[in-house]
Amino acid sequence: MGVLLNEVSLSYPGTGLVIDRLSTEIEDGEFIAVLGASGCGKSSLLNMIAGLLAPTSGWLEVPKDGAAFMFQDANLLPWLTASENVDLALKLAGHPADKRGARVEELLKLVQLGHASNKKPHELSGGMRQRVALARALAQDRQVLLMDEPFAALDAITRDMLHEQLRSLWEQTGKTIIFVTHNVREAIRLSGRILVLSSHPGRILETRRITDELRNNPTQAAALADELTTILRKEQRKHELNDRISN
Amino acid sequence: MGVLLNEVSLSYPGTGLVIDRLSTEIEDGEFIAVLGASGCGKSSLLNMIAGLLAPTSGWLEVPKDGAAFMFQDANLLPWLTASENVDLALKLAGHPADKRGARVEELLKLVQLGHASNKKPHELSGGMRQRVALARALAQDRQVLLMDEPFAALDAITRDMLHEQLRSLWEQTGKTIIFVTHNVREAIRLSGRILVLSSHPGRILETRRITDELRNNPTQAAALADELTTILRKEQRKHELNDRISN
Amino acid sequence: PGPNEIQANAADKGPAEELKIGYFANLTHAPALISQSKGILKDQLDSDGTKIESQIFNAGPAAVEALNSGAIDAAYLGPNPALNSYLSSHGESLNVISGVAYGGASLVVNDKITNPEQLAGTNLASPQFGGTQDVALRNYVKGLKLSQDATVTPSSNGTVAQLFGRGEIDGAWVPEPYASLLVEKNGGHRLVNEADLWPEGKFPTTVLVVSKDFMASHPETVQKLVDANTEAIDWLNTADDKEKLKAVQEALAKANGSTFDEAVIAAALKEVNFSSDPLPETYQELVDHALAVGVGTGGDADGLVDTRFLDKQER
Amino acid sequence: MSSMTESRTKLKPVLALKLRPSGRLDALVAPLLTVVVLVSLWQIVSWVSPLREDLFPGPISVAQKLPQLLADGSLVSAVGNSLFRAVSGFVIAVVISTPLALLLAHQPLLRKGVGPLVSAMQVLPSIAWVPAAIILFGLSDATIYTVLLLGAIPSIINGLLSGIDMIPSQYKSLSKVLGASKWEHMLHIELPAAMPGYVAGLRQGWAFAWRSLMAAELIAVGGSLALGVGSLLQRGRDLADLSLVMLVILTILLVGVLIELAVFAPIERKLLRDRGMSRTGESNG
Amino acid sequence: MSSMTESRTKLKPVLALKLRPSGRLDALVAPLLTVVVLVSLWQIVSWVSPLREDLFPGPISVAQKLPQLLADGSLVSAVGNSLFRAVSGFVIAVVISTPLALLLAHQPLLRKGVGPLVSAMQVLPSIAWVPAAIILFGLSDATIYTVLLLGAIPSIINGLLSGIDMIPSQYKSLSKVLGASKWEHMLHIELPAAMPGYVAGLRQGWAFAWRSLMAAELIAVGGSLALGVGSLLQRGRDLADLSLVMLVILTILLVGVLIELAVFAPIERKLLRDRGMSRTGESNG
Ligand SMILES: Nc1ncnc2c1ncn2[C@@H]1O[C@H](COP(=O)(O)OP(=O)(O)OP(=O)(O)O)[C@@H](O)[C@H]1O
Ligand SMILES: Nc1ncnc2c1ncn2[C@@H]1O[C@H](COP(=O)(O)OP(=O)(O)OP(=O)(O)O)[C@@H](O)[C@H]1O
Ligand SMILES: [Mg+2]
Ligand SMILES: [Mg+2]
Repeated sequence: MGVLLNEVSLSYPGTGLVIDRLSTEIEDGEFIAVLGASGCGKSSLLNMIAGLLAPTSGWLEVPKDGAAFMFQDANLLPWLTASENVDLALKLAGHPADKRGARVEELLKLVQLGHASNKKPHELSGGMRQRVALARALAQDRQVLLMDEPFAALDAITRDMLHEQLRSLWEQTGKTIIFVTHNVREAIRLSGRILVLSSHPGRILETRRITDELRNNPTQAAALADELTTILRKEQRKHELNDRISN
Repeated sequence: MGVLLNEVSLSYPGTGLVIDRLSTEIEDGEFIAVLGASGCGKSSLLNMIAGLLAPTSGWLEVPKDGAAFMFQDANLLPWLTASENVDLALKLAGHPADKRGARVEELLKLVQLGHASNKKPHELSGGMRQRVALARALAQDRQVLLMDEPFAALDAITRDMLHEQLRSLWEQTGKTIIFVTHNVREAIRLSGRILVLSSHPGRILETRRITDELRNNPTQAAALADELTTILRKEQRKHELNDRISN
Repeated sequence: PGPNEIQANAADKGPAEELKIGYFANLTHAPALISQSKGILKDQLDSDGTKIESQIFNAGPAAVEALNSGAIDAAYLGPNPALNSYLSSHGESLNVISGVAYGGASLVVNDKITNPEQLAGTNLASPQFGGTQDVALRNYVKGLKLSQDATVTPSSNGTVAQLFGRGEIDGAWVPEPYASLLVEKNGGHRLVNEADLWPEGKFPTTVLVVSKDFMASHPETVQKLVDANTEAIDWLNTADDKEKLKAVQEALAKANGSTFDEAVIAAALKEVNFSSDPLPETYQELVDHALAVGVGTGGDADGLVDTRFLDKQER
Repeated sequence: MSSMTESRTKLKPVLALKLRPSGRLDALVAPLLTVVVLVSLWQIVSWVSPLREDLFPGPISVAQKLPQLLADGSLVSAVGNSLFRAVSGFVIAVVISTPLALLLAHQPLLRKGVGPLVSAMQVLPSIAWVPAAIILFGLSDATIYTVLLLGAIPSIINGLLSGIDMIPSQYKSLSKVLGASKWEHMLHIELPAAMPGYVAGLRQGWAFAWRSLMAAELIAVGGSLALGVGSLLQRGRDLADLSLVMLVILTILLVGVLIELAVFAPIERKLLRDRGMSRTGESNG
Repeated sequence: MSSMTESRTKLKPVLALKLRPSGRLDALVAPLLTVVVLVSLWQIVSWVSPLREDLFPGPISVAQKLPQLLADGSLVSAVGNSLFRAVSGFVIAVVISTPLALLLAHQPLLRKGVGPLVSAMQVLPSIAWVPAAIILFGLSDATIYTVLLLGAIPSIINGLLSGIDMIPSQYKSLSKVLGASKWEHMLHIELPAAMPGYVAGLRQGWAFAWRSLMAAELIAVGGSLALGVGSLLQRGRDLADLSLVMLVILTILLVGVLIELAVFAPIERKLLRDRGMSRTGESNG
């Protein structure tokens, strides 16, 4: 029930290749982090896995029931309250009405929004909206969970807490999680494998397995973080040079 | 030309106090970072300073020509390209047409989007949109610059680069900058003073001055970061307890 | 009996259960109004148990459409809508079975115009394109061979009065009571009375038509309708002026809340004659006039008028 | 503390907002005031105007017409009949157009083929349908409803279609991700998201329905067809009775204002408030 | 590599999209096809129908009417006259309504007072204005334009107003932060942001304009006023000539379809594409 990408390429009308012949196999139950510069094609990749975007060439194999997706912007429906937004996901997943109420409450508590369940999206702060979106993504309860910068708008403390929740959810359910982040440390802390993407076009620049041992060893973790940052910085610098030459 | 807040309180219709008698004086040319848990009222505070929201009680004094504001969501106009979005800010600030072109290009280059100037917002990635919003905020060229989590959607490398740009801009222009961030280290790295807000209601929990000396001393900086994190964590825990009791 | 009648008898289904009849709330439809308000038609039909449903129209086209759809069986109409429908259906839609009113249309002009030559270059109105008065006006103007053409603008009766009152048009060829309204209320005078242009002053203004289908199925009922019409006309022609005026006023007010005042109606009643004579010989002339002034496509009006019910009456 | 200079501005609580009379009241008082002003103007103009009374009746002479029409009950029953037809016809039109619009929205080829025709039907004047309707349905309410429906349906379809077109594509992605079936997508995402455009279309559809009704009511009265406001208007024109015409116009306007204030404005206000927006100048509290 | 089982799905490039004929062509072919299908149906029904030829003319007998009308030039000149009046009137209506709508949007009290009246005026049938227009302007094009404008203006105002109401409040904040004056706000933010709703309103406004024109053209059928399509339609009814009525209806539909395909659809498509949306079923490439 993992995800398989085979020579997947993508370009938008009028752009060059955004993703270039990307291949990788993500096994069932893996926890993958995707790192890469802004605009390198991470969201596009998730969109393809979610089936929202067809590749320009190549193919992907995904579980037939699709994937739960937490969008980069919260993408809440503005006419529904926080709890109705979460409830909708449960309803569309076919849960009966009488069981949904308790689950919605539970999920909102999980993201620490028990008190805001009756608020409309426009009455929520940016971070609260993101957490509602997280609750909704969890409500979908699919085997594959795609998350596009799920914690970007959150403060460090809330983020820490949600990290723990996510980790324990993964351990309990054995979901396949693919999440995009800008935070190298977050990637090391949570994932079992990190994919680093290059940009223009997006290819896999680097793959790193994260063992529990490495994760729990601050020195090693810090070293890996430094190393990945250096890789990313080098990649970025290359582009700056290209830019300067082409301009 | 700074900003003065006097016993400013705010509540939305149907909410309790979001901000409670907050008073502070921000001097001309100060670089202030605002930290606080998600939903504590940081964006609301900036909205009041920008004059978009009237306080429920108390008063503020701000420069008459208002403040440049970079919103938490990019808030780009979807029918304009990246460069037109930036250009609009210049146009509305009264710059003549013939001088704007070059300035727009310069600003987009500054945020490393020289190549994307003709793209519409829906053709940009999340981080790219945020950078266009940053370019637009800089285009406004007011004495006071308000920024609501300006770098949240950016990767570490781009963020680093923009930190430097912002610092040097501040040094050159002597603007008053008030920026909201979730990143304690970012706050220490950039600002001259950090305000930590409590939540429900938002009050100033802690004020810290950051000297250049502290900033450039990694150990001291790390210690301060830890200390602030602890303060924030304690505040958060208090609420959790309250939540658990009230539920 | 003629071939027509044999065919009709073949489909005879006896008296109808219901007679649906349409007319306008116009002065020239007075026999219909009187026949309703005095219960003349009802008395005629009661013996057969035929019920009456009456429908008030604003204009001929809708009445003809209703007749064609079977929504009404008989109607009081101007001769031109009847003629137009007869021609376009190649004689299949309806027949004129009796006359109702003749005369009562005039060219009313403002006081600056005193003789027909002065119509050159004027702006004249008629109530309806291709209608009886419209054709008459066009024909008349054509016959004058004016140095400069007069414009003919068809517009509805009410609008014509408004336009004349405002001086937008110099004259109008309209039926009663609008001609009288222009004279009594708007300072116009009759330059031409249409009656002067026809032999004996007789030209149809309103006729009674019935759909061919209905006529074939229920000749008895049609006969009673014609009888009632004649009775109403007789009443109108014998009643004294005051009584007549009162009855017509009341019937009009009941039908559409008419607010024309007495002077107008009284003047109009003097201009209109009621008669069951369908004036069969005039129709071909109407068609030819219309064709001559470029309205419609012409055709043969033969067989439009079916006088067999009137003929039976005389026996 | 720095003193106020002209280059600084002091932001204070907006008390004015709280002191203002309630918006609800305003919403009734303001139109009433407008009407009073307009009527006074009209009276003045009619005094000043050199036109004859019967060509340009003033408000007083129009008002004098009222008792008579009220006495014989024709005005009240005409308004009642027309309103009943318009409302029931409009409801039918909504029930028919909504699924049609959804169908068009989800069948691209059908939309390409039929969509332009729907827009074209909007420009077809109502009387164009009258002959066909009479021939099909005779002089019955069915004829009137046919004309009304053919007037209102295209407009509502277009309203909903343009509402649906304006749905941000991210909602469509969401619906796909949540695994909504086509029906669920329509019900839970498409319809609510298109609501503001839809209501704008409904308002226009109502206008079309009412105007088509007026045209249909000119066909005939009495017998099988009850008197409506349209017939009354035509009667005024036929009798060259401008006071009656004005009275009917005022009645129609009154009905229009009431429907707007009682139905469309509150719906729109609620929809906007639900989305954190507000009609210009109204606070969304 | 895992083999395909029924619980997995393979996502591949959507080649179909590229093989499809161009959308532009489709947009012409599909309506044409619809018309062909409808006309064939009509012919068949007219063969089968028991109704007399003059009551239900088939396409052939309608077509036979055409040469005559083309020969005397009346159809072409009527369409020309009406189209000229409608287009010029519509342009005037847009020019008048746009600032009025902006004014209403920015003057809350005015809007509360006049807004409901504007909506009510939408439901006033065009012929209601005829007597008044005649009093003011007599039998001139001015009368026709008055009726047309009074029909179209309220609808366009309402369209723009509801477009403006739906502007997300964050754009208003942006405009305030950028220091836009009221004018700049209208020009640079309000109008473009309200554009989709505005265009929907314009389409309805065009329908109102054209239909009001038809009603106005009935005031006088030819004569001192140039013959229009509305007059021609009435002439068909007056002469009990349903072939002529049908022909005029078809002409009006054709004009409507052409205006839709040539004006409104492209504008709407561009607006939506600019915002990264697309009409349902069309790809926004
Ligand atoms: N329009 C509104 N109506 C009602 N409540 C609101 C509204 N806007 C914000 N709030 C409430 O005010 C509080 C503060 O919101 P604010 O957006 O200022 O938070 P924040 O500190 O910026 O949070 P974040 O870091 O998540 O962006 C939240 O509890 C939110 O629910
Ligand atoms: N609809 C579109 N049309 C054209 N180009 C697009 C479109 N969507 C994305 N792009 C381009 O594709 C590239 C990748 O975008 P994507 O959103 O996948 O980036 P990302 O890695 O998620 O970036 P970020 O970290 O900033 O969110 C960008 O250069 C962007 O400009
Ligand atoms: Mg992204
Ligand atoms: Mg915020």
